[in-house]
Amino acid sequence: MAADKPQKVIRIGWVYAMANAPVLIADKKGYFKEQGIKVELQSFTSGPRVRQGLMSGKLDLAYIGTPPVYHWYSKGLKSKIIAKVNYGQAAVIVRKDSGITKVSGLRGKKMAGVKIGSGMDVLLRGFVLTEKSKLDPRKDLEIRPMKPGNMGAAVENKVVDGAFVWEPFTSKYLLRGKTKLILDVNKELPQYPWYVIMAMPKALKEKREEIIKVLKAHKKAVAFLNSSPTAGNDIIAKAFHLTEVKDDKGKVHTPAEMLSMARQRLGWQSNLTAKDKEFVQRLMNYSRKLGYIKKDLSANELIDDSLLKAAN
Amino acid sequence: MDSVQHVGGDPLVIDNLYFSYGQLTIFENLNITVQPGEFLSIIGPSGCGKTTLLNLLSGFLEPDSGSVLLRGTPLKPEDPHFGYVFQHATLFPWLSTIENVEFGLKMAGELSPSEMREKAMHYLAMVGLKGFEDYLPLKLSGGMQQRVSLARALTLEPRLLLMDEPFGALDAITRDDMNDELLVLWEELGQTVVFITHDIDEAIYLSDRIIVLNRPPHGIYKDFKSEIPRPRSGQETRTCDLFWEYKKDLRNDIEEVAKSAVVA
Amino acid sequence: MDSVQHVGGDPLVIDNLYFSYGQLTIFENLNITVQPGEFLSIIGPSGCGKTTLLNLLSGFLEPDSGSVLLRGTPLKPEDPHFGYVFQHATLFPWLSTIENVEFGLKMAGELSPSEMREKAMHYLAMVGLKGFEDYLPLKLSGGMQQRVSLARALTLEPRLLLMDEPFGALDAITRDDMNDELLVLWEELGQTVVFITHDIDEAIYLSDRIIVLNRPPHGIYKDFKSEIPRPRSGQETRTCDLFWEYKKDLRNDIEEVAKSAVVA
Amino acid sequence: MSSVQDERLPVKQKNFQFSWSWFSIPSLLLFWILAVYFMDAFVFENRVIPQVWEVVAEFWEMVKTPTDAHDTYYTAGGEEPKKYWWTLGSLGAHIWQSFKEVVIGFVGAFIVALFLGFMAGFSKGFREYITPLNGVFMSIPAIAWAPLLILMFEKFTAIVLVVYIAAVSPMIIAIMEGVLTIKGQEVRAARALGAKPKQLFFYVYLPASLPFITAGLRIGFSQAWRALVAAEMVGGIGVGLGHLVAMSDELGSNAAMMLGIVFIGLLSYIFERLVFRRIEKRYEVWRLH
Amino acid sequence: MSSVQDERLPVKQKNFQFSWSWFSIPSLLLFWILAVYFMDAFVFENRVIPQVWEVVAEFWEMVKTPTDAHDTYYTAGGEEPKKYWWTLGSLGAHIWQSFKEVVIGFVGAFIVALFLGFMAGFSKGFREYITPLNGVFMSIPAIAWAPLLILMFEKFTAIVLVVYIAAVSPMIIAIMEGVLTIKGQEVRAARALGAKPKQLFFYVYLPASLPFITAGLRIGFSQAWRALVAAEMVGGIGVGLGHLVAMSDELGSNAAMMLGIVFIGLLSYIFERLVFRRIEKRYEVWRLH
Ligand SMILES: Nc1ncnc2c1ncn2[C@@H]1O[C@H](COP(=O)(O)OP(=O)(O)OP(=O)(O)O)[C@@H](O)[C@H]1O
Ligand SMILES: Nc1ncnc2c1ncn2[C@@H]1O[C@H](COP(=O)(O)OP(=O)(O)OP(=O)(O)O)[C@@H](O)[C@H]1O
Ligand SMILES: [Mg+2]
Ligand SMILES: [Mg+2]
Repeated sequence: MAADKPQKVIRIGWVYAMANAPVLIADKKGYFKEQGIKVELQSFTSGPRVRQGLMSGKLDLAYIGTPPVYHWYSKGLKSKIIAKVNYGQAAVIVRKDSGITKVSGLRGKKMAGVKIGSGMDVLLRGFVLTEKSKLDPRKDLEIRPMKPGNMGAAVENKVVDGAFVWEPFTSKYLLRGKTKLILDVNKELPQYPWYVIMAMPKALKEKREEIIKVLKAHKKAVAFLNSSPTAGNDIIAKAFHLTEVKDDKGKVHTPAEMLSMARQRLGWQSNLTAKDKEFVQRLMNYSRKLGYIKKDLSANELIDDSLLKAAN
Repeated sequence: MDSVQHVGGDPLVIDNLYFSYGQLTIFENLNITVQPGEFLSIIGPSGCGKTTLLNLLSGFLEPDSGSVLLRGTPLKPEDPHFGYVFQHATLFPWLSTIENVEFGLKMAGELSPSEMREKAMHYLAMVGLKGFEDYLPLKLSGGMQQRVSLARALTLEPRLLLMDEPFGALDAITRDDMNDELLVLWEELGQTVVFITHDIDEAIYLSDRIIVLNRPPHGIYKDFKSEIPRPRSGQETRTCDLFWEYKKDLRNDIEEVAKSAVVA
Repeated sequence: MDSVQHVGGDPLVIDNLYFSYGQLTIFENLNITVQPGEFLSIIGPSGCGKTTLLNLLSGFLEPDSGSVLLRGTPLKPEDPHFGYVFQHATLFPWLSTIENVEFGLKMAGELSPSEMREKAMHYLAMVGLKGFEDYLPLKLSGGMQQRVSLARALTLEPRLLLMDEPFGALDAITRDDMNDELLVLWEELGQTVVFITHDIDEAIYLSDRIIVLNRPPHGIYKDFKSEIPRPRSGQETRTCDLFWEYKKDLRNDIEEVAKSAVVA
Repeated sequence: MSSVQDERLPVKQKNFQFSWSWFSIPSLLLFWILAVYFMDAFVFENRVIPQVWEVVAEFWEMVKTPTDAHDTYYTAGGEEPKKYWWTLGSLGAHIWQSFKEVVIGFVGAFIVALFLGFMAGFSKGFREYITPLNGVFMSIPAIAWAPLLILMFEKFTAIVLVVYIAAVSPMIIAIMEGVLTIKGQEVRAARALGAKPKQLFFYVYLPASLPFITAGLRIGFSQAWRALVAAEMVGGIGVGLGHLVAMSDELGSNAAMMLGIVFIGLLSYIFERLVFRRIEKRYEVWRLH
Repeated sequence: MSSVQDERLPVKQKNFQFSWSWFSIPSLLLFWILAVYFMDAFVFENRVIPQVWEVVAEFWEMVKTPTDAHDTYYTAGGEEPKKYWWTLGSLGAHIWQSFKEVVIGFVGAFIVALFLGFMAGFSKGFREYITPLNGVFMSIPAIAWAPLLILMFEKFTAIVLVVYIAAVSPMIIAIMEGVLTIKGQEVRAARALGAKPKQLFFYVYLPASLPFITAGLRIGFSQAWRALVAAEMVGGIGVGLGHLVAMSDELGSNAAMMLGIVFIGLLSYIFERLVFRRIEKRYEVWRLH
C-alpha cells in the first residue's frame, strides 16, 4: 500500500443509540476530517440491520453491542472487537407504588424486555434475572418484548410490572415521576463494556492505517464528551430528538437535565481493559447457556486491541 | 296444487299509471284491468314498452304515479303466486338444468327433495328437454335455455304468469308444441296470464284478449276480446275465419303503429 | 365500398365435417358448398346444431375432422370480410349505441372519425334507431339491442354475412322491414349470406336456397333451391303459389324432423 | 344422475391430470439455488443467503432438537417439549402457534368481510363511506398497529387482532367488487321465483360471487400471514414462525431465518392447495366458456 | 351528441352531488378522539395514543423546523433544508421521498401486473403455474425481503424494489380474476368485427376489466405503502414517512409516529380520490343496473 495512493473511504455503521454518541461527536466536530480520513456514516435502528451491511461488504466498521459481535462470529462473520465505546446504561424500573424493591420481586409478574436474542436480552436473562436475581426467565416471570419508547407507558399503565430499560429512556421515565429504579446494572458491574467498535477482517487487512485514525478520532470524541458535558449533551439532545418532560407534579424537566441524570449510569470510554475482556467472556457464557450460540467461544479470539494501542 | 285457486280471485288493476325513464316517458295515464283467469296477450313494435309494462306489473319497477294493484296491494317480485319468464333466458350458470328448474320449489321449501325432483322433471319433459337435466346452462342452445326458463317458471304453478316473448327463440314446430302445452296447463290450472309476443299468430291462437300497444307515450292502441272458441287445437283453430280476420286486422294495426314517428 | 367484390369470389366449402361436444356428436360427415353471392337459410329444430354450424363456419369452433374452407383456407373470426350477427345481441355495455355500431370500422382503421360516424349513422337509421345513438345498450329494449347488433355487422359491408336468428326478437312489421332492408343491401352488395332462422316465412322470403337440418348427428334433412323470382317484394312474394308450396313442404319437413326422437 | 352425466358431458377427468402448478415450487427452488450460486460468485464476499441444502440441514437440526432449543426454551409457561419426530420438534411448536393465530384472526376477518363486503356491494351509500376507510386502513402497516395493540391486549389477542386488521380490508374490497359484478338479471330471476332476501343471499349472491370471494380469501390470507410475521416480530410470544424469523435475524442465523420464511411460504401454499383451490374447482366449470 | 343525450337520458348530475364518502374521514377522526378519551378515562393512567390535537401540534412543529431535525440531519449527503413553509419543512422531505419511492415501485408493479395478470387470465397453464407463486410471494412479508434487497442494491433502488414486490402479486390476482370474468361473447363479437389481438386487448379486455383493474390498483397501492414503511424502517436512517414512523417508534415519540401514520393514510386517501375514484367514475354507469 503506497502512501501516495488516494485515501480509502472508511464506511461506518452505527446503531442509533445515545450510547454511541462518540461517533456522532467525531463526525459533527470534524474529528474524522482532522485525521485526514474520509468517513461515510450510516445509522441503523438495530443490530441485525448493521449486520446486513457488514455481510455485503458495504461497511468496514460498526459501533455495536458486544453480544451481536460474538453471536455473528459463531455464525461465521469473523470480525474483531477493536475498541470500547461506552459502559453502563441498563437498568430495571418499576412503578413507585408497586412495593417492589428488588428484581426478584418481579417473580410471577410481567416485565417489559427486549427482542429475544438481542444483545440486551443476553444481559437481561443471563445476568439480571438468572445470575443476579435467581429467577428462571422461562418460568418465574413473563417477559414481554417491547420498544424502549413504549416501556414507560407500559409500566405506568400497569400493562407490565417492571421494565428492563436503558438510557436515555430510564432517566426520562424516572423524571416523569411515577417510576423508580430498582437496579442499575452499572452499579453491579462497574464500567462493564457495552457498545464496542468492531472491524471486518478485510478492512483490518486493507485499511489498517485508516482504522487507526478512526480510533484516534474516536478517542478524541470520548474525551470531549467527558470533558465538555454541556456541549456534548446539547448535541445528543438534538440528535436524539429529546424533548422536555413533565412530571406528575407538572414540573418541566429539560433534556439537559435528563442527560446529566443519564450520565450517572452511562459513560464513555475507549480503552479495553483486562476486566472488559473478562466481562465479554462472561456474556459469551450466558449466551452459550441460553442456547444463543452453539459452541464455546473465547474472548481472546474476538478482541484485537493492537490497533487501539497503535492509536494511543 | 292446493295452493292454486282455479277460478275466483281478484282482477289485476293498472290504474292511471305514469312511468318514464328519466326524460323518456313510456306510459301516460295507462289503465288496464286484467280479469282473473284471463289470458291476455300484448303486442306492439319493438321498444314500445312491453317489457317495461311487465316489470311494472311484477313490481320490479315502480310507477311514477298511479298504481298496479292486485287485491288492493301492489305486486312484489317475491310473491310466490306469480311467475315471470324473461325475454332473455336468465338461468343460473352454476346450477344444472334440473337444479335451475327446481329453484323456485326450493325457495318455497314446501316439498321434499324427491318431490321437487319429480315435479321439475315433469315440466322439463314438457318443454322437451328430458335427458338434458344434468347439463349446465352454457352447454344448451339458445332455444333450449329459453325452454328451461319456461319450465322453471311453470314448476311453481303460479296463479299469475307474466311471460315476455317466451317462445321468441323457438322454431315453428317447437313453438306450436309449447303453445299447446301452455294452453293445456292454463286450462287445467286457470292462471291469469299476461303474455308478450311479437308473433301475431301466437297471440291470436292463445289469447282471450289482445292489447296492441302504441309507441310511447301513447299507451293502448287497441284492446279487444277474442271470440275464437275454446278449446283451441292446432290447424283447426289456425285456419278458422275469425283467426284470419283477426290476423289481418292486427297486422294492419301494427303497421299503423309502426308508421307513426319514432319517439323523438 | 371498394373492398367488396360484387360477384366473383370463391365458394365456401364444408367438406366431410365431423364435430362433437365431448360425447355429444353434432355433425357426422357434413358436406355443404355455399356459392359466392348465395343467400342460404338454415332452419331446424331448437338444439339441432345451427349455432354450432355457424361457429364452425366462422372459425370460432374447430372441426374434429374435415374442413371449412374459403379459397382453400379456413375462415378466421378476425377476417374483415365476414360479419357475424349473434343469436343474443352482444353489445359492448361500455360503449354507446353509435360507438357500438362504429366498432368494426374503428378496428379496420381505414376511415376518419367523421366518415365512421356518418356510415354508422346510416346503418343505425336503417334499423330504425335514429335518435338512440347516445343510449347505452342496457337502456335499450331487447329488440332494439338486436337491431343495433345487426347494424354493427352491416357497417363493415362484409362479403360473407353469418346471421344467427337476427330478427328473432322483432315484431312482425319491424321484421318485415328488416327483411326488405337486408334484401336491398344484399342485392346492392352481392354478399354471400348464411342465415339462420326459425321462421319459415322469413327463410322462404329471403333465400336462394334453404337447408333443413336434422337432429344431431343426422346432418342435412333437406337442401333445396328456391325458384321464387327476384326481386322479391312484400305481399306480392308472400302470396305467390310457390311461397305457399314451399311453406307447406317446410312445415312438414320440420314436423318430421321434430318427431324423430330427442338426442339420446 | 351422475351416470347420465358421465355419458354425455365432455368429461375429461383422468385420475392423473397434468397441471402446470407442479412446476411452481420446483422452479422457485431452482431459481433460489442458481441465485445463490450467482451471488456467491459475483456479488457478495460472504454468503448472505444460505443455499437450499443449508436450510434443509437447519430444518433437520430443529426437528431433531425437540427440547432445549433456544427459541422455546425461555417461553413463559412454555408447552412441554414434543417427543415425536412428526411434531417437527421445536419447528412444530412455531408452526402450530402461528397457525392458531392466523386461523383465528383470518376466520374472524373473513366473517366480518363477508358481512361488510356484501353490505358495501348492496348499498351505494355504505360503499362510498367505507371505500376511503378501507384505503386508509390497508395502507397503514401492521407493524404500526402492532406495538399499540400489544400495549393494550394480551399478546395472543394482540397478534390475532393485528392479523384480523390486516386481512379484513382487502377482503371487503374483493367481495364488494364481486357483488357488484353479479348480473341484475340473475337476481331478478331469483326474486321472481320467490327467493326471500336470505335465500337470495345464499342461493344467488353467494354462489355468483364465489370467484371473487376466493380471490378475496387469497389476498386476505396472505395479508394475514404478512401481518402475523410482523406482529410476532414486534411482540414475540417466544413461539411462532414470525418470531423464529425475527430471532434468527437477531442472532444472525441466516439458515434458520430462511427456514422460517420458507415455512411461511409453504403453509400458505398448503392453504392454497387445500382450501382455495378446492373452492375454485367448484366454479371453474361454469365460469369459463 | 352530448346535447341530445342530455335531453333524453336520466341524467341526474348536479354540480353539487352528495356522497357518503364525505363522512369517512370525519368519522375516523371522531372515533380517534373518543377512543383516546375513553382510554384515558378507563384504561390507561397515562396517555398511550396521542390526542388528535397533539398530533396537529407535532405537525406544526415539524413544518416550522425545516432543518436540523434528527431525521434529515444525519442522512449521508442529505439534501439542503427546505426554506418555505409550503414545503412542510422536514415533513415535506419525508413525504416527497416516500412519494417518489412508492410511485416508481407501484407504477412498475402495475405495468408488470397488467402484463402477467392478462397472461394468467388468458392461459390456463400460466394461471396454474403462477397462482401458487403469487400465494407464496404474497405471504412473505416485505420485512423479510427488504434486508436482502438492501444488501444488493442502492437504498433507493432497494426500497423501490420492495414496493414493487409487495404490490405486484395482489394486482396480478385481481387483474387475472377480472379477465376471467369477461364474457366470452363480448370477445367473440369483437373478433368477428375484425379486432386483432392488440385491439381486442385495448378495446375489449381493458375496458371490460377496468373494475377489476381498479380493485387491483387499490389493493396493490396499499400494499405498496405498507411495504414502503417496512423497507424504510430496515434501510437505515434516512428520509421517508416509514422512516419517520420507525424512528419515532424507536424514540418513543408517539405523536410523531402517529403523524407519520396519518400522512401515510392521508396520501393513500388522496390517491383514492384523485386516481382510483376517477377511473371508477368511467365505468360506474354501465356497470350498475
Ligand atoms: N358449449 C357446449 N358444450 C356442450 N354442448 C353444447 C355446447 N353448446 C351447445 N351444445 C349442445 O349442442 C347442441 C346444439 O346446440 P346449438 O346451440 O348449435 O343449437 P341450435 O340449433 O343453435 O339451437 P337453437 O335454435 O335453440 O339456438 C345442443 O344439444 C346443445 O346442448
Ligand atoms: N333501463 C332503461 N333506461 C332507460 N331507458 C330504457 C331502459 N329500459 C328500456 N328503456 C327504453 O324504454 C323503451 C321501451 O323499452 P322496453 O324494453 O319496454 O321495450 P319492449 O317493448 O320490451 O321492446 P322489445 O320488443 O324490443 O323487447 C325503449 O325505448 C328503451 O330504449
Ligand atoms: Mg322487451
Ligand atoms: Mg342457436
